[in-house]
Amino acid sequence: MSMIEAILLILGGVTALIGTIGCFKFKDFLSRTHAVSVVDTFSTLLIILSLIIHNGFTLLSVKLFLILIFLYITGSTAIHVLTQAFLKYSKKEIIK
Amino acid sequence: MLYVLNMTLFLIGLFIIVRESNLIKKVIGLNIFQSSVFIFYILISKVEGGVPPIISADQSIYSNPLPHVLILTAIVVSIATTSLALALIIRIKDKYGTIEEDDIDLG
Amino acid sequence: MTIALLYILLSVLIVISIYVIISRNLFSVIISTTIFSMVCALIFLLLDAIDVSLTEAAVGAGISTILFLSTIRYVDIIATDTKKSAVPIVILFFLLLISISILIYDLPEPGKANVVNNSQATKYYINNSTTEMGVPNVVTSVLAGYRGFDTLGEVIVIFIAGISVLGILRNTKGRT
Amino acid sequence: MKHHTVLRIVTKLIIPLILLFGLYIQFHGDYSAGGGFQAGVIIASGFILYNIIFGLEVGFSILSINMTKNLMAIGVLLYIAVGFMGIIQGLNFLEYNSLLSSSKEGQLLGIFLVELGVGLTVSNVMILIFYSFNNMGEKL
Repeated sequence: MSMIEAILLILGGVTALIGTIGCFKFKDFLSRTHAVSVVDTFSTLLIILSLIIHNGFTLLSVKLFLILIFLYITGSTAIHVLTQAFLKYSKKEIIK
Repeated sequence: MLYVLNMTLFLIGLFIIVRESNLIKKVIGLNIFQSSVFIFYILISKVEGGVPPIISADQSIYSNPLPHVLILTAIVVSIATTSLALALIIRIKDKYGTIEEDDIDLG
Repeated sequence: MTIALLYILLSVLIVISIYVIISRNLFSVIISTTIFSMVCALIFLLLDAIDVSLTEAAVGAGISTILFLSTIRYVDIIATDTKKSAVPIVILFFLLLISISILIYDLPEPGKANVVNNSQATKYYINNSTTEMGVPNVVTSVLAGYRGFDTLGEVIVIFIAGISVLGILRNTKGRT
Repeated sequence: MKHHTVLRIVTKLIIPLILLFGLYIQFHGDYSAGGGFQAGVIIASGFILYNIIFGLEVGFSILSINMTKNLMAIGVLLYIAVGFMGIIQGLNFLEYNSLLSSSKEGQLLGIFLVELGVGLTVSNVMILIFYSFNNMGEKL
């Protein structure tokens, strides 16, 4: 394992940890989702980039790249839907 | 020691089944109970230094595939039985108006 | 390293199941069950069972959550507290845990259980799967080939469960 | 969910990917992780996502309740039929050697057909259970 891969992997782990701490620290729902979504996007990019460099230019790297695209599409959509649901139902108190 | 943690999980599942009166939580307790049994099977199938049981030319030690097959089918059967239990819960709610075991009036 | 990770993950499972005992809100109980299934999938992956891990991730986190959430549309979302006392059950279970722990010391350490792998059937499956069937994945060849009769029974169980759900819910109004 | 534009577009985008991944798991199960059980569950989750987003009426026009009932029975029957092919040719139940001229290819074809039957049954049972939970009463 080369130096670059290790640095990328550690950076990815640290950013994911920061996002999780933010999810627990913030008081407001919207700032919590903001912390999680922004940091999540960056940490997945770093971790998968490190794995792609580790594997070189093979079929496995292409699969990892497809996983990255899929995670970007579904993750951002999930956060969007959560926020929409919060804006719609926050006054009605659906979950007590 | 791993087995002791696993058995703690087993007993927590049994505890939920025995004590809770809400039927949905009982079903979730049953799921936890089943999961602990699955983990026990997979734990004893691990072989040190082994790889997943897909035959390749440059490997000679593989983990034991037989428990994997048994648990693979057991997981899918467990979701089928869980859905049957949930259907029965909806029927009980329809008939008695509650899903708390203590409040069901059979009379 | 793997063993240390397994300890952490099993402790996470125990914490989640204690949360299931404490919480009264069925919605959060169901979401924590989803997390439980994902951690289970991670444990299976660490223990070399990749097929089982894939199944648990698809079934436990996908279909199971949808079915539970479909069910709590029809029932109250808050569970009432039980009147049963927990003390005798907890004492009984502690005794049971101690006795099981004593018995467990006879089992081999995880990973060193050559006892299981030495069985004749497993050896036969691993040695002959590629030459007899041309299938490198031993789990598939055992599932559909060597133990095909077993799998037939499992498929029929799933089929009957589907029919039974249909039969039960056909006469139900489903009042919310 | 008529007004969720983002959700509808993303669903249209990823449902083909989910179904493609399910088919990959089904037909590549001989060489990597996978098989009929997993593929059935993944394909069923794709259909369930479609039904949640676009409504059950639109879902019924693609895969009706009667169709799921028939398909799940066809899966079990396919499995049993492969088993009886052995008996017809004088061998044991579920012995795949006789399906083709060479024994190894016969085994491969047998495993392929059996996994196909398992996948059909599991996916349609899961879809049928989802339909039953959300559409009760006389319509079933």
